[in-house]
Amino acid sequence: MSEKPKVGFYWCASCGGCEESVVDLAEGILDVVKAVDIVFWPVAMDFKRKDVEAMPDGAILATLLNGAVRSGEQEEMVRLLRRKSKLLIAYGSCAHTGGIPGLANQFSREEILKFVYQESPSTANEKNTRPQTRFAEEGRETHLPELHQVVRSLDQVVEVDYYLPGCPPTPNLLKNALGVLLSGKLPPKGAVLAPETALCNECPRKDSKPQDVAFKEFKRPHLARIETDKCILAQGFMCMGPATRAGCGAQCVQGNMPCTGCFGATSRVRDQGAKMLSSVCSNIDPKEEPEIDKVLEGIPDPVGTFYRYGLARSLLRRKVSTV
Amino acid sequence: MERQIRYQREARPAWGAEIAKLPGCERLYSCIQCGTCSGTCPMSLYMDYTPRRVIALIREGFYKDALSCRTIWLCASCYSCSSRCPQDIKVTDIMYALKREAIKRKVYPSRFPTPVLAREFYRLVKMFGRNSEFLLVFLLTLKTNPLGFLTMARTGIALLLTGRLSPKVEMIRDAARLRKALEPKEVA
Amino acid sequence: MSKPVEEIRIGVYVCHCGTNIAGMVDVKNVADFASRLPGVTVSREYKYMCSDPGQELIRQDIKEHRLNRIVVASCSPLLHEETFRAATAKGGLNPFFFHLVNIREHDSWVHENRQDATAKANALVHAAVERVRSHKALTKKQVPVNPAVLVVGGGIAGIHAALTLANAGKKVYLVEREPTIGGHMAKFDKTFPTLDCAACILTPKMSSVKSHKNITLWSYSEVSRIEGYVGNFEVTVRRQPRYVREDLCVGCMECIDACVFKEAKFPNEFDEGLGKRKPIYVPFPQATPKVAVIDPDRCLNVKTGKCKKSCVASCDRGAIDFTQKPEDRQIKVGAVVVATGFKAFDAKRSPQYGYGVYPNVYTSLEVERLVNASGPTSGEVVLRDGRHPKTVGIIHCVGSREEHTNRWCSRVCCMYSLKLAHLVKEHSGAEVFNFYIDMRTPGKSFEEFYQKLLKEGVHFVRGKVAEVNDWVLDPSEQGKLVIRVEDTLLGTVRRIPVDMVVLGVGLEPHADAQEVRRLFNISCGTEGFFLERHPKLAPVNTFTDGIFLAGCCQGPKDIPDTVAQAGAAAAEALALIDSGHVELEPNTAYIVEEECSGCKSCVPLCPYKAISYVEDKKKAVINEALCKGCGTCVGACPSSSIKQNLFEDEQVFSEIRGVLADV
Amino acid sequence: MAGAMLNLIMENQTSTNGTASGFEPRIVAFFCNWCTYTAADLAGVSRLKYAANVRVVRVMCSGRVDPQFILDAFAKGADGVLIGGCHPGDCHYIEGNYKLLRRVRLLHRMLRDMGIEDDRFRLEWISAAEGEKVKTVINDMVEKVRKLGPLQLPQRFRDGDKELEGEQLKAEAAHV
Repeated sequence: MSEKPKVGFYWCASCGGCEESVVDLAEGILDVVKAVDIVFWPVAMDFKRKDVEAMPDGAILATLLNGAVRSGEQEEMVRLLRRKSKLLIAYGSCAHTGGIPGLANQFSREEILKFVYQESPSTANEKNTRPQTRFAEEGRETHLPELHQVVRSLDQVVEVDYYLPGCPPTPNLLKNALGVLLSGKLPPKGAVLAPETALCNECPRKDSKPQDVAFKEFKRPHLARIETDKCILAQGFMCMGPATRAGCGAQCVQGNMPCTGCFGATSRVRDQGAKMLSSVCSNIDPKEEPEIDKVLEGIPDPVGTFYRYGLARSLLRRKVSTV
Repeated sequence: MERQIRYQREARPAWGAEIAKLPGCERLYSCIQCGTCSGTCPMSLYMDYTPRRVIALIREGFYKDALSCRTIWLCASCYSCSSRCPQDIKVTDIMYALKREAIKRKVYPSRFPTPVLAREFYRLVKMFGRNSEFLLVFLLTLKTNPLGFLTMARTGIALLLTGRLSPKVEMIRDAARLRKALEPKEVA
Repeated sequence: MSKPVEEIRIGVYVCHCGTNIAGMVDVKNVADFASRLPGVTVSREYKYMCSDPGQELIRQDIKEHRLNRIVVASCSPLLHEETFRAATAKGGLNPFFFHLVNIREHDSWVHENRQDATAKANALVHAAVERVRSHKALTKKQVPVNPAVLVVGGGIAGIHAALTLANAGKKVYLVEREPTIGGHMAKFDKTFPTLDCAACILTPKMSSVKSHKNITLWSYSEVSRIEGYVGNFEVTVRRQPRYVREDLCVGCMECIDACVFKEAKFPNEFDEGLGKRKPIYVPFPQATPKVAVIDPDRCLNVKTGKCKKSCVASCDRGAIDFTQKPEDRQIKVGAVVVATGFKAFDAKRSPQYGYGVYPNVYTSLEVERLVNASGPTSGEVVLRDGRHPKTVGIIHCVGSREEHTNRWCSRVCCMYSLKLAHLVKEHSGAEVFNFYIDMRTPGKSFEEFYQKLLKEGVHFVRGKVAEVNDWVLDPSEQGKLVIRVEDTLLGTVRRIPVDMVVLGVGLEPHADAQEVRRLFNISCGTEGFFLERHPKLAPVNTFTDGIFLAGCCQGPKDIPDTVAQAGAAAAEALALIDSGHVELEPNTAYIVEEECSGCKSCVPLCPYKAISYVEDKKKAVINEALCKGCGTCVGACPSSSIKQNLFEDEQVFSEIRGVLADV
Repeated sequence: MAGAMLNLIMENQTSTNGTASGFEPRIVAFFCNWCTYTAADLAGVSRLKYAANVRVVRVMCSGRVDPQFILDAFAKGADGVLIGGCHPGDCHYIEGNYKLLRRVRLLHRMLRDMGIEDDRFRLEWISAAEGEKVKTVINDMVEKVRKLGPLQLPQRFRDGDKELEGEQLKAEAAHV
C-alpha cells in the first residue's frame, strides 16, 4: 500500500505548451513527485513504449494526455494509454476540444499535404515527394504513421474521464486537479475540472462593461488600439470571454488581449462558437441587412474567430467536403 | 331548323383543362362570368358568341363551338378585355390559344381571311426572309375572295402607280439558312 | 442520491379527427410506431381525442398505467393545447407534462401522399416523445385584471360594445378619431331590409353613450401607445385640440353663426362633400358629443392668427379656447375592443366608371346623403347640375371581386344597392337599372327584399358594367351617360343611357390599418382586415390576449352582424375581466444565478426591460412579471445560463433529435 | 474480413442510393408561434398542398432560435433548415426577429465556410395571413435542397470514423 500512485504524461498533436505548463508548476513539481510516481513522460524521462506495454492494464492511476489525435500513431498510443490507465485526462485545449490543430478540419488531408509538400511558397520539392507510410531500402522496412483525414479531440477516439481545459491549462488548475485526483473524492465522470461560469465572472474589467452594448463595428486587435481599463468586447474587439469557461484568471485580458476561448464553453453549451456568434450578433446595432453586413465585415473569418480551439468538437466538426 | 340543345356527350370537359394549361390561359377557371370582357370589346358588335360565352364554352368543353366560332377570329388584340377583366384573365391570350388550336385542327371558317393571312405571311417570310405586301395581298385575295380582284383592282393599281405598293420582292441574304432554321419548328 | 430518478412512463394518443387525420395518415401505424419508442407505456389511436371520452381515456390511463407524461397527436396547439392540458391535470398530473403534436393542420390537411404524411406524423410524434421526457412541472402565474375596458372606434360596433360593457357595470373608455361618434351608420338614410331610419335607431344609442355614467367618451382622439399585456394594458390616448372646451360648450351653435365666414363654403365631410360647412361647425345635428369643433386647416385664426375671433365673442360661456394643445391621457385597462371600422373604396381607382370625371356619377355613400331627409338636398334627388334624373344606373361590385382592386366580396353592396334602388325610385320616380354580377342576398329577409324590388319594376341586368362614358352613338343617348355592359342573361352587349350613375363601392380596410395593427400587436389578413384568432371558434379574439375585434375592421359586414359581433366582443371582454385574474403561460425565462457570469450581453436584448443587472451580486436577473416569454435572451446567452420554461434547450434539442431520428 | 468487405459494399450502396433521384430532403423548420406557425395552420385550414419534407419545431419567437439548434439539426441529419418569423416590424415581441436576422447574416457566411450551401439554410418572414407563402417557400426550398442532394452529416461522420475503426480492430487483435 505504500506504493505511490503512478502517473503518466503523453503528447499528441499539439505545440508542447502543455508539457511546458507542467514544468511551470516550478518547485510545485517537487510536491507532485513526492506524491506520485511518474511512470511515463517521453518529453522529460526515458521510458519507452514497451515499458508501458509491459504494465498490467489499469496500472497507471492517471494519464494526462495533451494534444489532439491527428495520426495513426497517436491513435495507437492513445488506445494503449487508455488501457493502461484508470483515469485518462484530456489535458489542454487540443485534447479537450481539438485545439488549434483542429482548425485543419477546414481542409481535406489532400489539400493539406498538397500545400505543405508542394504549394507552400517556402517549399522546394521538385520531385513532389510525399511522405509514405512504408519505406523499404536495403532490405530494411520503415513504417511511418499515417496522417488521419481529420483532427479529433481525445474523446472522439477513446473514453475520457476528465478534462483540464486551456491552452495551456494554468499551473493552478493542474495543481488543483492533481489534488482532487489524489484525494480520492472524484468528481462525476466526464467533468471539466474548471469553474462552470463564463470568464466574465472573474474578469477584472467586468465592471467596466456597459449594460447597453450595441455593436456598430468590430475591430481586430492587431489593427486598433485596445484601451487598458475597459471591457474589451464592449470596445468592439471579439473577446470570447462571455462564451468561455472561467478558470484561467483572465490572463489574456490582464495582458490587454481579448480572450480567444481556449477553455471551451461551459458544460451547458453544445457549441461554443454558435453561442458566441448568437450573443454578439444579437447585440449588433443596425436593423437593416446591408448595415448589419457592414458591421459583420469586422469578423472576416467567423470559423477562425469563434472556433479557434473548438472546431474538431463543434457540432459540425469539420468542413463538409473534407470527408 | 338546327337543334339548339347541347348534349353532354358533345362536351369534352378535359379539353377545357387542356386549354387552361396553355400559356396565358392559366386563369381560365377564375372567370366569374361577369361580362366585362364583352362589354369592353370593340368587336363584340359582330361576334356570334361574346368572349364571356367563349370562355364558358371552353370550360364546359364544347370545343366544336369554341373553335369554329367567329369570335376568335374577330378579336383585334386590343387587350382591353385583358386589362379590364376583374379576374385578371388574359382573354386575348385565350383567343390566340383557340386560334392556334383551330389552325392545328383546321376547323376555322373557310375563306376566313385571318388564318389565311397568318399562314401566307409565314410562308412568304420563310421563303424570302421578308414580307412582300404585293404577294401577300395577291395570295390572300386569291385564297379567300377571288372576286375581290375585281372590286379591289382600282385601289391596287392606284397604289402601284403611286409607289405605295411595290411589286418587287426583297430577299435577305442566305434565305436558305433561314428556311432551314425554321424547319424543325414545323415538325414540332 | 437524494431523489430517486423517476421512471418515465409516456402515454401517446393519436387522434383520427374523424377522417380529417385518419383519411391521410395511417393512425394505427403511428400508434404502433410510438408504442415501440423507449419510455412509451401506452399508445392508442382514438376517433376524437378532444371529445369527453377521448379526454377520459387519458385520465383513466394516467391512473391505471401510472403515466407521467402525455403526448397527443391531433391538431394545432393553438386550438386544443389547453383542452389536453386540462385532461392531463384531471388525471392528477401537472398539465405541463403534456405535449401536443400537430398532425392535422401541419400534416394530414396539407399533404397528398399517405405514406409521406404517415412518415411525417411518426417523426413528429417521435420528437414529442423525446421532448416530454425533459418536461417539468410548472404552474401558471395569476395576475389580477384591471376591470376597465378601452373601446377604440365610435361607430355602431364601438357604440354597442361600449354600452354593453357599461351596462354590465364596467368602466369604459370610448375613443373616436372623428369629432363625433356615429361612424358610417350615422350617414345612412334607411337600413336594409327593414327600411327603418338609421338615425332613429342610432341616435338614441349615441346619446346613451354620452350620458352613461360608466362611459368616458373621448372624440377627436386617438390611441397613440399601448403597453402591457392581457388584463393590464397601459394606454396613451392623444386628444386633438378642437379649440372648443367640451365642458363648457352646450352646442347652441351661435359661434357658427358668428364666424367671420358668412357663407358655409367648405365641403362637409359628413355629407360626403355634397353639403358645405364653416371652419367652426358641428358635424351634424345629432353629433355626439354635440360640441362645436374648429377645423385647424380652415380657421383663419389657427392658420394665420389674424382674425376678429367673432366666435369667441359670441360664446357667453367662454367655451372657445384657441390655446388648446394636443393632450396625452394615460389610462389603465384590462381589455381592448378594437372597432375601427372600414373605409369606402375610392371610386377613382376604377376609372372606367368616370367618377370624378362625369359629375353625375355618384358613390353610394353620396347617394345615402342625397336621399336623406336631413341631407344637403333635404332628401330630394337632384343632380349636381340641378336636373332631376329620369333614369338611374346602379353598378354593383365597384372595387370588389376584382384582382386589380380588392378581391373580396364586400358583402353589403348587393343589399344596399337594392335599398338605394328602392329609395331613389321612391324619391325621384326614376327608372332604375341595377347591374350586378351575382345577386347575393343570403341574410334574413334579404331575398324577400330582392323580390319586392323586382315587383317594384326595378330593372336588373346581370353583367358587370364595362364602362360609363358620354360618347353618343345614337340620338337617344344625347346628353346622357351611357352604360356599356354585356347583359349576360341575354348574351348580348347593351348600351343603356342614364342620367345618373351610382357606384356601389366596396368596403376596405382603413389606409392606416397596418399602423393600427402594429399599435395593438395584432395581425392583418392578406386583405388588410384585422385577423381573428380562429375564423370559427374565436371570431372576435385576436392573437394577442385581451384584444378583441368588432365590426368591419375585421371584415365587411352589415349592421346586424356588426352589432352581434360587438356584443360578442363585449362578452369576451367581460368574461376576461369578470374572472378577476388572468393566467399567464409559464413560458417565461429565468437566469440560474450560480451559472451566470454577469457578462451583461442579455440586458439590452429585452424589449420589455425585464432583465436587469444586479450590481451587488454582479449577475443578471429576470423579472418574471415583465418577461413575455419570447426566449430571445435564451437564444443569445453565450454561456447558456438563461433557461426558458417550456422551451428549454434540452427540450428543443430533443425535438430536433426526434424529428431526425429516422435519418 | 469478408464480412467487413461486405459491410463496406453495402454501405457504399446505401450512400449511392441516397444520391439517386429518390432522395427526399429532410428539412427541420423553426416557426415562431405568432406568425409563421399560425400561417402554417392557415395553410392547413385552407387545405393548401405542399411537400411533406419539413418537420416544424415551434418556438415562441424566431429570436429564440439559437444557432446551436441550426447546427445541431444539420449534425443530426437535416438536409436543410428553415426558419420562419414575423415580418420586420411585426414581431409579437417587438424585435426578436431582428436579433435572429443578425445572427443569420453571419451564420450564413460561417456555414458557407464550413461547406454547407446557402440554399440549405433559409430565413423567411411569413405573417399569420400568408398561408400561401408557407406553401411556396416550403416547396421551393424542398426543390432547391433536392437539387443539392443529401447532406447526410451523420453518415459522413460515420464514414469518416472508419479510419479509426480499422485501428480499433488492430488494437483488439493485438490485445487478444
